[in-house]
Amino acid sequence: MGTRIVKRPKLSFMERIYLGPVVKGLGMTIGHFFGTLRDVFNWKNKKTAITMQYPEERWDFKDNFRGAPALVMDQEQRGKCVACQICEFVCPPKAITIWPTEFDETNSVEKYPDRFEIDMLRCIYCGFCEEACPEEAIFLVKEAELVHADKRDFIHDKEKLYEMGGIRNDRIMKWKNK
Amino acid sequence: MSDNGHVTLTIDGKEATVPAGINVIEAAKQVGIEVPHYCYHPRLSVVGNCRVCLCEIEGVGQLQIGCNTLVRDGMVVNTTNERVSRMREGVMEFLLINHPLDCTICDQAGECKLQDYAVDHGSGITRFEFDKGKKPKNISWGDRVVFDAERCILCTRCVRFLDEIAGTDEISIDHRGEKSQLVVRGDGKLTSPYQMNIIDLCPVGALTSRDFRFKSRVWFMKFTPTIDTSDARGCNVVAGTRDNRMLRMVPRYNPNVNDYWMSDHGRLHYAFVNDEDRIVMPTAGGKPAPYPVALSRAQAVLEGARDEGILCVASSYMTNEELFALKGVCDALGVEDRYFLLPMGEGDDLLIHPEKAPNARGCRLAGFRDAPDDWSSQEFGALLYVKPRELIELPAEVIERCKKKVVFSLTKHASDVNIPLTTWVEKDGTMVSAGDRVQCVRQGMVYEPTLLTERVVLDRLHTLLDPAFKGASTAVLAFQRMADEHPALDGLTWLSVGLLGAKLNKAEALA
Amino acid sequence: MIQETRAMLEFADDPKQIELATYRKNGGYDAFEKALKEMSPDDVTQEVLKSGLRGRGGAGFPTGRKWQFVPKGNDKPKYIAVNADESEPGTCKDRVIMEQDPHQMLEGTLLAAYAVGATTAYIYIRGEFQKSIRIVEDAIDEARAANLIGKNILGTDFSCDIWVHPGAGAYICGEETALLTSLEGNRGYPRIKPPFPAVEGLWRCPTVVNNVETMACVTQILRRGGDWFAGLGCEGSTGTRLFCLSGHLKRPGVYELECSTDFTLRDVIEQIGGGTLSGAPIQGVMPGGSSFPVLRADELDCGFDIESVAKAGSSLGSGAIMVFDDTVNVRDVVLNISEFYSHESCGQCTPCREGSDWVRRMLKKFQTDGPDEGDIATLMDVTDKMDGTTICALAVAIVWPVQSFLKKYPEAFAEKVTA
Amino acid sequence: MLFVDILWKLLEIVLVAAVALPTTAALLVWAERRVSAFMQDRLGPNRVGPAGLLQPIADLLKFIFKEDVVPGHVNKAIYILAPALSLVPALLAFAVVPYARDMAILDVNVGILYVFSVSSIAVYGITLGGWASNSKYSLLGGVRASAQMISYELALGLSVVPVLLVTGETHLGRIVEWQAANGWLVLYLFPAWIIFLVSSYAETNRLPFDCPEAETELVAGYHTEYSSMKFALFFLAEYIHMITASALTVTLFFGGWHVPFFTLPEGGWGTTLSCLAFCAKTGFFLFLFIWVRWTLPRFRYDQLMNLGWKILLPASLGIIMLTAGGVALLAD
Repeated sequence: MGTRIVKRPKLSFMERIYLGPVVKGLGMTIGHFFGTLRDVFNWKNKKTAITMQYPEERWDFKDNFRGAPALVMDQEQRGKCVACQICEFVCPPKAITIWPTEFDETNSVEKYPDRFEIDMLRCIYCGFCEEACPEEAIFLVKEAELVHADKRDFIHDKEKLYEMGGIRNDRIMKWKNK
Repeated sequence: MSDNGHVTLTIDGKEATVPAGINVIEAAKQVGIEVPHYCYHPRLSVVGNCRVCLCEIEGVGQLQIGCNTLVRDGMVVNTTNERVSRMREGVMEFLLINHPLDCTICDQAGECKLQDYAVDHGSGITRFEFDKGKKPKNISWGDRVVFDAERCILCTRCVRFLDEIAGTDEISIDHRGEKSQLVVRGDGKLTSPYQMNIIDLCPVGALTSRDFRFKSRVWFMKFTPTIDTSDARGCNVVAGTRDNRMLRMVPRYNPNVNDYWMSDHGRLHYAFVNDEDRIVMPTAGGKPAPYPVALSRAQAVLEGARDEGILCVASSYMTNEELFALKGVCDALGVEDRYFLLPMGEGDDLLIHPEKAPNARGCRLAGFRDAPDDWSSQEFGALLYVKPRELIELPAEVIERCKKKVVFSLTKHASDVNIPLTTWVEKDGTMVSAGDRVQCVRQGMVYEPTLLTERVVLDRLHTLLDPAFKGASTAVLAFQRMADEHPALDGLTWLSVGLLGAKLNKAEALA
Repeated sequence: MIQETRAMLEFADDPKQIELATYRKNGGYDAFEKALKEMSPDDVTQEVLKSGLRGRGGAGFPTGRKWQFVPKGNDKPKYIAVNADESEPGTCKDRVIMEQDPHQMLEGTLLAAYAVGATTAYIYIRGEFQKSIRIVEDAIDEARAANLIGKNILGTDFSCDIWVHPGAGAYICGEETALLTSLEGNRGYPRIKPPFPAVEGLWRCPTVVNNVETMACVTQILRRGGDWFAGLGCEGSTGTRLFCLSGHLKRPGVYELECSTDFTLRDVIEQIGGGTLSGAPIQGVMPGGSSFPVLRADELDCGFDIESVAKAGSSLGSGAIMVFDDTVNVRDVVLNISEFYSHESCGQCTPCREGSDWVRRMLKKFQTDGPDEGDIATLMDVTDKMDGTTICALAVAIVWPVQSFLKKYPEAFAEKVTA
Repeated sequence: MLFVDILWKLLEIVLVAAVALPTTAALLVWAERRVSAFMQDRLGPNRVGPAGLLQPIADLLKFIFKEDVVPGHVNKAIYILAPALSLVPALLAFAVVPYARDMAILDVNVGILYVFSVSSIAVYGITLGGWASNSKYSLLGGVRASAQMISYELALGLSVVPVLLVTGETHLGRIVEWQAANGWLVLYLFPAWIIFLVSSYAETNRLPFDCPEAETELVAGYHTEYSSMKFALFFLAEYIHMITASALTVTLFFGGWHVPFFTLPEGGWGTTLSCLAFCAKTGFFLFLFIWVRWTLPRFRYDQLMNLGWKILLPASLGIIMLTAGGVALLAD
């Protein structure tokens, strides 16, 4: 490694006096200043301000947005989860815990989660659970703002998860054709 | 060349010398090649209906099934070439076309041969575009076995097990062709005391255990090789635990004891391990006390009763190490009356043993005497009692005749000092099973982190009584110390006992 | 003009032939008596070997060789099982013998029992053949009364009893090992071979399983001599055979013919069967029953013997020559065949149990909708994987006709069916 | 002096020092955040009150309610004294500024000298704050502040000398009146104004000369260890310094309360208008402070010293010579 000497460009007098660029810089910032000011007064409907006014304006999440995981129900409002525990297995931070149980013998579907908990303080929104779910029962919904005053509220239980997930119209229906 | 009843053959280019009379699957196993199979089982007759063990035998035109092809000298077997794998892929495809996509709710998932072979030998895609066949699901075959006809691949292992091993011949096949379905004769409920073995035998999830059903996926579980302690047979088992709770036991192959099987009674004999009522802290005078407090109280009780005599009653559920630790305590106190309790029941010719406790022989080895049928009306200053976990108890009047009591028990027991017991899956140790075999139990879980095993507790008590005494730090060392002391264990080491157990040296000493 | 050579059917047209007296008057049981008194068991086997008789059940295994496989000097009892479970579509020859000349079969059975040293013979008759069962049972009673069956037959040391066992209606019980399992009282499941029945058959004892027609041939061989039998027909297909002509023919029926390379399969169909009933051109022929490959109309000019037909790509099998003219839809034919076999699959081996039904469903789809792209290749691959991967040959009985129909009538499966 | 006059003076002091200046400073904080946001295409705080105008009050509440941490390792007395020492001179300096026609809290002859002497004290607050915090960041910030202020004090002082030369006055009110009569001084002394402006930025520790704070190097410089109201006092002091500096610039170079091309009416209305004119001009320079801050990057410390000693000092000396020469020539 040799040393390379970088030659500094020789500055002209005007450059050295520095005032010119200062004025230029001031011109630029004031331009933006007035641009944004114009936005505030809604003048000419041209947008300079790029920031979003969050609670009023919200980001339009894309469909593949990875928000909080939630459980979904089929068209007949029955939970799709069969408590196979694969999500529990793949979950990298071990945020998911499932307690499976079974229906009585007369039911066409044998297994369902008795309790299903996702600890949102552990969840890293990786989407592995959605990826792994063979029943298409767990999805990362567009819910990203989880605010609770109590830590325990961050453990989403089955009811909360189904409430968040809602109904999903889908081909896969474990209750049908069984 | 063949000699001494051995033949030499080539399997996948590997030369192997194997005993004559075995089949290609077993021969391949000996050279470390796994030939997939469903219907074949080493202890059941060969029916050759799954067709997944197809191998190419050079010189034979058609592919042959490995289970029904006996090795011959000079035979050249291919188990993996293109022709074999194509046909095997075909068989896997046939097996899977009508198999329901139940892996999500199937208890077998994770230890399912169909999954394993589908990954290893299947094509990974399906060309079957029709609706899968429908068969009844979730059929109860009595209160232990649940049957799912859709998942069944009709390997007939269960049929043959009940016919050939258990001898009850309860299952048969109804209908034919793709409608074939297993049925249980009579009222559709199994009666065999060995029926749950068919759950292990079932290579797929068609037969599941009512007891273990949906409790846990197997990949979350921890498996510990240990033995069954429901009777003196000491069937080798694998105990499955999760989150420090015992979930199931399945038999572990040991040709000298239980082969591949175990009785249902032994298999279901673990509920007390997870019992919520178990005590997790010693009590002294009815109040919770940490171990040191409880032990010094026990020391005071026992030493105070030395003159009036102490009755020591051991449990035949204890390990040898614990029994020797108890023996040490008795020696230090000069206890004369040392007995143990042994529950008896019914036995059969196969695996069920009439002695319903695992270690009566160990008790005798440690110098405890069988409890008399009628206890003398002698009064004692103190009772040192390790309570057997079930089936048998010391008669109440005997307990009453002792002024003070130090009791080890699983659940609460009225006494001056009550010390919690641990179960056999919570500790390492050895037991002496029927046939005078020394076998190991191994720790698979911890019921409560604060619990100490009886061996440690008794050794500490011994140290309190005799400050010169120093207990062994681990069960392995305790066993070694015991083996050095006792002629019947002479020459045995923890390693030589190993997974399959070892015979006692001087068995007659125990008779 | 091809002529029938009647040996087995010589007296079949006589309704009295089923009676022992008539049968004896026509020379019946003479050969048996002669063999019993003058020949050793080995001589009988040698005579059959000399005749070149091949099993008439379809596989064509030399009968004498099969008998030789029975281990000698074994103190286990030995058995004869006569396979009269004639269930193959298109085959109806055994029934003719049983119903019109039952003693001929019984005599052959006794000869075979004498040759291998068996003391018991079972005739496993298809359950639906109620008339055959009755006639054969009557014939056995008559023969037993005449001391031709039973203890110390005709005053010799040889004892042999014959029992009729009606089947319960499963096609698979015509397979020899399944027949034995069924005889034992179990589900008619074929068994894995080895061990072969001749070594370990009925109740794990040596057992010879032969077809009804084979037994009738044995009678003829011993009656007229092995040389006479070998002199009929042609090399590899000696003696006479019963052929069941069926399908769209003017004169369907059972005919006793010699095999020959001098005339062709087409000649037989046209001269014996009289050509198609409607006069429409022949579309295809299944020369060995429904379980063997089909021959197109232009492939019929092959010699009329086992080797020639095999060279043409099919087999004479059990001699059931089924002819269909061009008025039928090939898709219906092949679907019908696959429906039969998938219905009759015993369900033991995976490829047959699952594959037969899959094939049936694919062919059903071909028939109603026509194949999608790649379907034909899938079907060929699936049937390939059923071929030779099962215990018995029932899977093959699906594979061969289906594959041959797909290969030989590609135009019939070329396009989708439009409503 | 009449009792009423004393009362009036006291009221004036209270109004200016306790109401007007802090309020302006608070508004300035708000303006700083809004303007900087606008220049960065953001909107800035607009939640509290209309257009976020109540944000400074929210900030103040926050400062009040925050925990007042006094680190254990500080020199407690000086640590507490320093913020006050920083704020008081800023308020004092404003006393002589004529914020309207004939209006100033303190009417002294040597106004300009008073300003320099008082504002020089401000450096103690910062230096002592830095030193008393007993932390390396704070100490470095304090050292830098004292060195920087001493350096630029020179240029600042020298750049005012031409004003004195031209007007011949040290009374700020009369300097303004001179300008009202003869035209704004910036027209005569443009280079001196430039030097004054640059130096005043340096004196108030504003960008591009905020080396004493220099977040990226010194965390927060001299007030690293300060929190709650003590930090708020430093904060306030900085903004009041800005106001004072702007007011002085207006007074010395931009005609103070004078409105060009317009004759102020006599009486109360004229005074009010003059005050508004003064406020408007000061407002512009305050805006300039903010504007410059969000435009120019911070000088490196050696560049800062170079600029002060090697350029501004000689330049201001040169300007004095020229002005003196010019005044001498024109006087003749």
